[in-house]
Order: sequence, then C-alpha cells, then structure tokens
Amino acid sequence: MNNKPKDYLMEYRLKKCIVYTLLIVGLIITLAPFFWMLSTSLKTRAGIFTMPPQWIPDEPTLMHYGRLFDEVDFLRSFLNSTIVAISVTVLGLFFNSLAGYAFAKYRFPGRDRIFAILILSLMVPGQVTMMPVFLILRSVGLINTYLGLIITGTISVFGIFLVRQFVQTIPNDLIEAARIDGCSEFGIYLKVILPLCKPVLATLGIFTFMASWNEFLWPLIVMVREEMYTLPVALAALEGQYATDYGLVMAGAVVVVIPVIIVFLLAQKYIIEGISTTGLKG
Amino acid sequence: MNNKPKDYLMEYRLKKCIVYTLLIVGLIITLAPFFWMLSTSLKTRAGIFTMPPQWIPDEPTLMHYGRLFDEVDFLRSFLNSTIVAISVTVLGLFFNSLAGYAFAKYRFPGRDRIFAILILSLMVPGQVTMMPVFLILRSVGLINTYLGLIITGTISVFGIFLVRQFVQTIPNDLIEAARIDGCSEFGIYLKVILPLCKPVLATLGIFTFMASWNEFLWPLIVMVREEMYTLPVALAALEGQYATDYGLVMAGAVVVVIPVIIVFLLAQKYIIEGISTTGLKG
Amino acid sequence: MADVVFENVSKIYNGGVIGCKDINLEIRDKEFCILVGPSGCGKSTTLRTIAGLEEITEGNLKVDNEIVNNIPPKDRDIAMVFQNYALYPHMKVADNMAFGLKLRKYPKEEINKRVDEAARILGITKLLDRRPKQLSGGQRQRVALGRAIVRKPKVFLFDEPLSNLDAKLRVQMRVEIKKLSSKLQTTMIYVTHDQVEAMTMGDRIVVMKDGFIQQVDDPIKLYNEPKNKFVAGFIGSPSMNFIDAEITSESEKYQIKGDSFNISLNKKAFDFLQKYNGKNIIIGIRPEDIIDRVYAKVSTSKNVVRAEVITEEPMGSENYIHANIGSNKIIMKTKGSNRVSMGDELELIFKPEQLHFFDVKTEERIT
Amino acid sequence: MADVVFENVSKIYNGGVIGCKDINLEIRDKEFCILVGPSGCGKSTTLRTIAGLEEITEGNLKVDNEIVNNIPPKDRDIAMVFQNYALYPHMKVADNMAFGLKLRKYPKEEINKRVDEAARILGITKLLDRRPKQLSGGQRQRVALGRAIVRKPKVFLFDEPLSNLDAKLRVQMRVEIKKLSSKLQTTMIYVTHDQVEAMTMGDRIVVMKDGFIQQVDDPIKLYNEPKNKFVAGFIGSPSMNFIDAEITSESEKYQIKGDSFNISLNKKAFDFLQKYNGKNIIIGIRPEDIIDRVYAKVSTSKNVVRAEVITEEPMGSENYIHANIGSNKIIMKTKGSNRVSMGDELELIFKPEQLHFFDVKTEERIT
Repeated sequence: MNNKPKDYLMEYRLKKCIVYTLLIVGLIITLAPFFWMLSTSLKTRAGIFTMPPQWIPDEPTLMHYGRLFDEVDFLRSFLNSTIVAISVTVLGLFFNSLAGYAFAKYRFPGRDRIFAILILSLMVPGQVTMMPVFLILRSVGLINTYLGLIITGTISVFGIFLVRQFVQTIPNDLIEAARIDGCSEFGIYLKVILPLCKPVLATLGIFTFMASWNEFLWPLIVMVREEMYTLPVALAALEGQYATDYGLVMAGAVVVVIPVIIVFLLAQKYIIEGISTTGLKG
Repeated sequence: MNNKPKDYLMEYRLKKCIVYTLLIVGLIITLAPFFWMLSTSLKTRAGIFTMPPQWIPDEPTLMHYGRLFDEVDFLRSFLNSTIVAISVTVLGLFFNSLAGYAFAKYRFPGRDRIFAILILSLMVPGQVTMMPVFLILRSVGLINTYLGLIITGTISVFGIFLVRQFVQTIPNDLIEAARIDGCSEFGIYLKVILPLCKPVLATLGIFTFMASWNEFLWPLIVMVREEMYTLPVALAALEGQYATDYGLVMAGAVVVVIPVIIVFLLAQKYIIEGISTTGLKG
Repeated sequence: MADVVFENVSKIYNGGVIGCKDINLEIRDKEFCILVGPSGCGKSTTLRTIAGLEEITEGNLKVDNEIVNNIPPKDRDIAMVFQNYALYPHMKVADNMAFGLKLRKYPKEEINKRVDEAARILGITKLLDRRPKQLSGGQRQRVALGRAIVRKPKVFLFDEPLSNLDAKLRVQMRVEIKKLSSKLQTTMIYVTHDQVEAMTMGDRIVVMKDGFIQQVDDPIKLYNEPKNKFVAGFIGSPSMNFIDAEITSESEKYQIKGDSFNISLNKKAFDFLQKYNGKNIIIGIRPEDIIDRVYAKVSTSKNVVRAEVITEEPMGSENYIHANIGSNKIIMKTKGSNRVSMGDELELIFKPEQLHFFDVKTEERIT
Repeated sequence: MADVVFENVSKIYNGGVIGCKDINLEIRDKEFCILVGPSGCGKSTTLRTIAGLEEITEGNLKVDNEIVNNIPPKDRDIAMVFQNYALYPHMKVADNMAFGLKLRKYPKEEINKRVDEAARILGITKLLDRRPKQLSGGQRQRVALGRAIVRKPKVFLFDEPLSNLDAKLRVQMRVEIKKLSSKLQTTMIYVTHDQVEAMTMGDRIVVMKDGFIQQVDDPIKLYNEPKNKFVAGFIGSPSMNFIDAEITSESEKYQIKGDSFNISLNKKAFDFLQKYNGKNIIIGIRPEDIIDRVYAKVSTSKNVVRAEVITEEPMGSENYIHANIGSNKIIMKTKGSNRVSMGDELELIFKPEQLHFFDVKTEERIT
C-alpha cells in the first residue's frame, strides 16, 4: 500500500519518456528533409554520390552557392519574389480580414450558403483556373507585370475562412460598445477588430507569404521574360539546365527557404500566441 | 421629420442592393473558370478557337469525352485515384484528429513550441522534401505502390491545426465528466471528441480528399508504371501528347472535378454547419 | 434635460418573434429606472432600442423630446455598460475610458482630466496602466462604469452589469452604483433579472413579461400592491405563496376555504370580494406575513391554519420554513432562532391585512 | 459506508501555486458537506482531488477507508455535477444519463430502469428524447443531476452547480437539491462561493481561504460563533460590520471607545476581554443586531451610538440602511416599513450580547 505513490511516479515518468521520444522522432522526421537539403548544398560533387549518403559532409564547400550567383540573375529574381510576396501578403491580409469580418459579423440572408459556395470554389483544381485567368490577364495587358501576379494572389478563400473563424469568437458586445462609443463601421474594423486579430493575421501572413514565395507554376506562366522571373522559376530554369546537379539545386532551395524562415522567426511570438489561443481571451 | 423613416428604408435597400451586387459579382468570378472548363470541353475543335471566345458553344459535342475513354486507361486511373484519395482521407482524419486533440487538450511542457515547429515545417517548399522522401520510399520498396502514396499523404500539419483549433473550444468539463463517467482516455477521444468534431472533420475531409485527388507532382514521381497512374497524372500524360488539344484536356479536367463536387455535396450539410459555428454550441 | 419616452414602441424580429410590444413608458430626467423580468421578457431588447442597437419596428422613441428612431447609436449621446463589460482587450484601462472621447475629438487635456476624475471617483487610478485581462471581475466592472462616466452622456444604460460578479461583490457594487447615480444626476436605465437589485436600486421599476410591461411603480408600491399574480410572485424573495381557495359568504363574514384550511374575514374590510362570492380565487400571502401561532402577539384559536414542515433553510438571521398546507406548498420566513424539523406540525396565522386576492382567470389582483 | 477523509492533503501546482494546503477533514457518511469561500480559495481544487481530477501532492485521501491517491477517476465510484452542466451535446438526454452505466456494462433493462426512475424523481421524463441544446438552464441542471443519480455512486460531488442559473431558479433548485440529498442518503460534497447556499443547504460547512481551511462547523454555529474575522465577514448577508475600537477599564465596566461612540459593558459578562484592557480591538456586529433606539423595546439613553444615513436599500419585507458612525461605515437591517432618507440622524443601540470581538493582529475572535 505504501509503495503505491512510487509506482505511480514510475509510471508517470515512463509515460513522459514515451511522449518525449515520440515528439523527438516526429521532430526529426519533420526537420530531416530540411537538414538534408542544407547538407547536400554543402557537399562536393563527389560527396553527393557517396554511398551510404552522408548527413554531414566530409569536406563542406560553398561552391554551389558561388555558382548560383554566377549563373542566375539571382538578385533580380530575389527582388521580384520579394516585391510580389510582400504585396500579396499585405493586400491579402487587408482584403481577406475585411471579408472574413463581414462574413463573421454582418447578417445578410444566405450568408452561410454563399460562404459554402466560396469554399466549393477551392475544390476546382488550380490547373483548370489558370488558363482562363491567364487569358483575362493577357487581355488587360498584365502579363509580365508585378500587378498581374499580385492581383491573382491576393484574394484567398482560405484566408477569409481563417479570419472568419477567429472573428466569430470576438463578442458582439465589443462591436456594439465601439458603435456606441462613436466608431464608424470601418472604424470598428480598423480600431477594434484588426488589433484583436493580430495572432490570426500573423499566422495567415506567414502562410500567404510562404505560398506566394514558393509558388512556381503560376509565376512561370505569367512571367514570360527572364528578368521578371521569381526565385522558384529562376531556380527551375537552372534545374532544367543542370538536371542532375543536386548540389546546385539544393543550394538554390536553401536560398529560397531562408527568407521564409526569417519571416517566421520574426512573427514567431504572434504565431505561438495565435496557436495557443483559439479565440479571444478576456 | 416624418420622412425620416422612409429615407432610412431607402438607404437600407440601397445598401442591400450593393451588397448583393458585390456578392453576385464575386460568385460569377469564382464560378466562371469552372464554367469555362465545362464549356470548352463541349466545344468542337473549331469552336475552341473562335474569336471572341464563346461561353456557350454553338454546337456542343461529347466528342472529347469519347476520346478520353479511348485514349487513356481511364477506369484504371479512376480506380487508382479513388483508392488513394479515400485511404488518405480516412486515415488522415483519424491520425490528424488524434494529434489535434492531443495538442489541444493534453498538457506537456513545450507543447505550443513544438506545435510552432510543426507549423514551421509547412514553410519548407514541397519540391525540397520530395527528393529525400522519394529516396526513403525507394529504399523500403514502396515506389509504385498505393501504400507509398497513402503514407506520405496522411499526416497533415494543416489538419492537425484545424482540429486543434476546434477541439480547444470543447470545454474541459466535458472531458472530465467522461473521465468520471468511466471512459478510458481513448474512449474519450472516440465517444466524446470525435462525434463533436463532425463539422470540422467534414471540412477537413473535403480538403484532404480534394488535395489528394488533385495532386499531380508527387504521384507523378512515385507512380512510375502507367497502370498505377492517378487521374491527374494520366491526364497530364495525355496533355503531353496532345498539348494544344484544349477540348480533350478540359474534358479530362471536368472528369477529375466531378467526384470532388459529389463529395462536397454529400458532406455539404456538415460543411455548412462547420462553417457557421466556430466551436461548440451548448 | 434627458427624459426618455416610449410611444407604442414595438420590436418584432424577422420571423415574427416579439422582442417587446406596445411599450408606453416615460422615464423622467435624472430618474434611476429599472427594467426587470425573467429571461426573454424583452427587457434587454427595450434597453437596446434606446441605444439604437435594435431598430424599432413600430412607434416612436424620444430622447430629450427628439425622435431618435433613425439616429445611429454614435449620435444618440448615450453610454452603455454591458453584462460582460465589453472592454477592449488590446487597450489599457486609460485608453478604454478615453476611446469614446478620442473618437469625438476632444482636446487631450480635457480627455485626461475626465479620465482622471472618473478613475478617482471609482477608485481605479492605480489600474489605469493595466490591460483588462489583468483585472478582476469587480475591477473590470468599474472600468466599464468609468468608460460610461467620462462621456457625460444624456442617458446611462446598464445591461445586467452585476450578473457576472459573485454574490458578495454584487451586494457591494449595488450600493456603489446607487451612490454614483445620486452623484451624477443623470437619467439611468438599468436592466436586471434580479428583483433584489431592482428593489434596492430603482427609483421606479418596470416589470416586464413576454415583451409586455406588467407594472410600473416605485419599489414599495410594487411590493405592497402588485397589479397581478406575475408581479406578486416575481417581486420579493422568497416568492409570495399562492393558494387556491373558494369564497363563501356567511352573515358578517367571508369564509375563505382552501384545501384543509378555513379563514373567516370581516365583510366590511374586504368588501371588494363581493362579486367573487361563491367563486374560486387565488389567495396570496408573503412569507413574512405567515406567523407561527406560538410567536403571535395575541394568541388566538381562530383562523389557524395547520401545516406540516417539509424542510427549513436557516440563514443565520432568518429561517425559511417550507411546509405543506394540505396539498399546497408554502414558505414562511421567521427569525433565525425559530428552528423546526421535518414533519413538525405548525399552527400558522395569515396576517389578514396582508392577504392578496387574485382572479383565477385574468390573474389580476382584486382590489 | 462512504466517508471521505483528508489527511494533511496538499495540492501544489507546477510553479508553486498553492491549490489547497494541509487539508484535514473528515466528511461523514451521508453527510451534506459544503465547501465555501471566495474565488481562488481552493474549494474547487479540494473537490477535484476527491474526483481524482487533480493529483494530490502530499498527504492521503481516503474514500470508504481506502487510500485513493492513485486510483483513476473512473474507478473511484464518485459522480460529479459541473458548473456548466457538462452534458454531452451529441447525445440525447437519456443517453447522457445512461452513458456512465453503459461504459460499466450494466444490462440494458437495469439501465433503462435507473434512467426512468431518476427522470421521474427529477421531473424530466418528457425531456428524455431531447438534446441538451434544446433545454433551458434549469432543465440542463436537472439532467446533470440525473446523470449523477443513475450511477448510485458512493459520493456525489457538486461544483457550483447553481451559479449559472438566474436568481429565482437558484432559490428553487436549492430546495430541490436539499430534498434530493435527504432522499438519496449518500455522502454529498458541494462547492459554492455563495454563503446563502452554504447556510441553507449544508449539514456542515467548511469555510476556506487562500487554500487553507478556516473553520468547519454547522451553519448556525458558524453564524453565531465564527472563529475569525474572515469567517464572520464571509458568512451572513449583509456582512457583519467591523469597527475599530479601544478597550479601557472603569470600575465595574469596560469602556469600548471608537470614533465618535462609547459603549460600556458589564465586566462580568465580558471577562474574556480582560487581557485586551488598554488595547485596540475590532468589534463586530451583525446588521440585524443594530437597533434604532425608537424601535427598542426598552428605551434607554445609555450606550446610544449616533449615526448618519448614507442610503437605504428597501427590499419589501426588510430595509438595509447604510450609515456612517464617525468614519466607520455600517449596515443595519430593519423592517421594511422603517424608511429613512439620506442625511437622517439615527440613534442606534448595539445588542450587547451580540457583540463580537476580534484581535487586531491575528483576527481571531476573542472568547
């Protein structure tokens, strides 16, 4: 009888061990590809084909990174990607949060059904919509422009969905209090809803930035001229030329990923906050 | 003074008109590509290149659909896609909801930080992870198998995220009541959490099914032999052969989209429910 | 200056659900008026029409002699305190209080002066730099009051402001809000479901049920002369006891006959019962107006009602005794020292001058 | 059969936050025991340790003479009613009630029998086919009770079950739960922050503060003989009045001198004040033990305390008068007919036998 507390403690510790082992394994699996990418980009050409594959290169080299800058107009592509991704993120946050707020808090007949149709539109595969959208862009002369890429990336049903879920947790009282305090309807959005949405906007911002930054197929179609290439397109062109040159390709991938990680680390505080709360805390 | 109520009513009606006009425009934009796809698939070869483009074909024809079945092993691809998409959806719902529940309701140190790292893993572009995952699959002999495609599609950080957000709105009291009522921990998940998650699982199920059904690049890599092709891969092969044959390609796209729409309509009730509630209602 | 007048005001929601109906009410300037009733009685809807948060379907609402039906909330110059405080979580306490003034473009010094003054009145000066989530429920309540005060509005609206506080704090805030009202000398309209709050705070009380006004009166009149059975039962705690009975006439006296009791009343004193002679009525008696014969000042064997104790609820200073009179359950309120046990037989006396009579059909009080 | 015994039980959360500390308590079989205190006092933590929802950091918890420290909740044979009812929203009422029995693999007839019986007792037979969200708050509360009853557990736990109900319903459910407890004859442990619930329902009351037990006694003893100032102030509504004063000795009498008043007490009757002679103390007097001299049975000019009315709270049957005695605020409870106005001068008498005295430092009651 007296031993029970100790048995219990043992059991508790054992459970803890198992949970942590699982978590660590999960983390390793998640991070392994990233590490492999980094490691390959630092290997010599010989090192890449060593069997068994090396996780840590014998003779690390920055060779591939050097070649990257020699063989692609890297800075130009980087600039293109940055302009597009930042514009899409900022405009997307604004429009999608506005729409999400409207769908969450304004009453109009058929609202939820209309929203369901929006969700339905997500079902149509991207390849299908690309062609008509391309034709429209061409007819208004937006091919090979930043604007063409930005406009088409801004509205995101997923973003509206996310903001809407969050805004629904904001009590109506708060909106009514602001209305009585003298806020205009747009003022309520700007001064009450937006500040409260910070966590969800950080999360959404990250997703939007990342999606825009990593997008490949659509920029490939819209940006025909080489000086308008975004990073993934430029790197794909590279890949086309040097298909088996894994080192070069991986170095390119590392360079693409790094800005995304920086953005993530900057917004980390809000993301973790957004993640740990479903909605609004008192 | 006496006119005021009428002015107000006018204003209200005007606002209503504007809102509905905007909504209808939005719907048209959303649905236009889909309609274009359908319309093109029914056009004759000449009709496709008529200028200006026709929205409703002069002489609708099912020709392209006939060719689709002649020139591709359509049924086999359809079967492949179905097996993979259904398996991924069912298994994904199970594992991701379990993980989402754990992240929402079980306390372990560093939980939210670990979850943030999972979110971080979403940042790594898909092209990067494909190569190492392919190597792993090959080393365990899962290339050209359903299992290979299913395993890699099952775990979805987005799915875990969605379930977690929802489960956080389920009061802890409910879980504790079940614990006192005599439920095991897994029983709580099965008998209390899962039934309550129906709306979010319907939404997630749709997303998962759709993503798996439409996925192109990854099945292209994993499924090397033609009889294992999924629909998008089979249609892409077709596209490769008949690059400018828009009619055939669009007919293929219609055939791919139809099952997704059927699934959506079936789960519609739950999706709309999931959409109209953030969390759990009393 | 700011009286609030309802003229045949109705609010019908889409789908025909009645919010409130045919409200005719004149709330005078500087009055502390309380809307009270069970949940769903339309009290909150009525309050929200004053704020402009609900549109009026019919009738006219006047504030300060001006019809405000179509004036948006921000131009009505009213302030409202919400049940869950509705503080902006992303602003400090001082900014929460200043928000309405900033939007109205007051000069900065004026804003600071008003915020400081309100904070001083409410004793929250030390909290001005905190965020709402760092505050306790009572403190949040004060901040919400402060936000209303700084605006110096024509009318204050309160929507169940105390119902999220615990019992002790509720009693305390009750007194503070009352003091505030006599200090500010502004029209205040206060919604609650708790009749104790209504009784202790209001100059005048509006009792509502199912969207209709039942009675408008000052607290004591409401307590002593309820217009109908609903008001009689709603006001007062524990509730008034209702017992079915039949009236018969017998020379000088009326006989009130119920299940296992019989009370005779002087005909002269109760001449308003004339037309109910031979009919069924409902008699009402408040818990404190039932006396144990043992404690009666003048012992009498007349009009004694026998009862059997079900249970007691000792409160220290008082004791609530639940008992059966025949098939009727009653509650009586006695001194704390008067203890009983289940099954005890009591001989009770109903104070005759405190008896109320209600029509069986209309449930109106017979006077 | 099922007594619950705490032996030096403590619950310390990660980070050193005290849940409850050094709890020694013996709850007897079939007792209705109430844990009461302000929020954060550890009453819920204590209750949850019994359910097994919180692990105990130190000490032993025995149910039915067996140490249950390490027994998981499902094997403890207890049932719990939660504050927000915690009904499973996806199950019908009948399934909600049957859930615990199904998990324990009772035969179907037995389950149906028990559910029907519990539904009958609680008057919810008609609701068995509904879903929780179709029910009102009071009905949900009954279903939650029913879910606990069908299990026929060793111990019932209640965690503030009435605090989400409105005032009227709360009074009604109070009596029903009390009746239920005498019918079921099971050990019941009930947590509340509301001292009225504690006083009216409990056989024995445990008053807690900051994680520690302050006093364990039956309601009337708690009211009349509180161990310290906290208990004295917490139990009773309105709260006991506390006034700072100084004791001096003068021949046969003690002089109790406060701000603008002076009371002389017979030395013999208050000999326990001996060692506080010449020192400061706190005197406590309940609102109902302060009498307006006008209403005193024997008029006297001795020991009169002058007070100035701040405000009154008329409740119908009673009237709470708030007044200043020098710099001290007091509340007195009088008859409803005794009305006053702000600024009125009152001459009050403190019933000497009802005076309490507290040590300034320890805040213990002096006896």
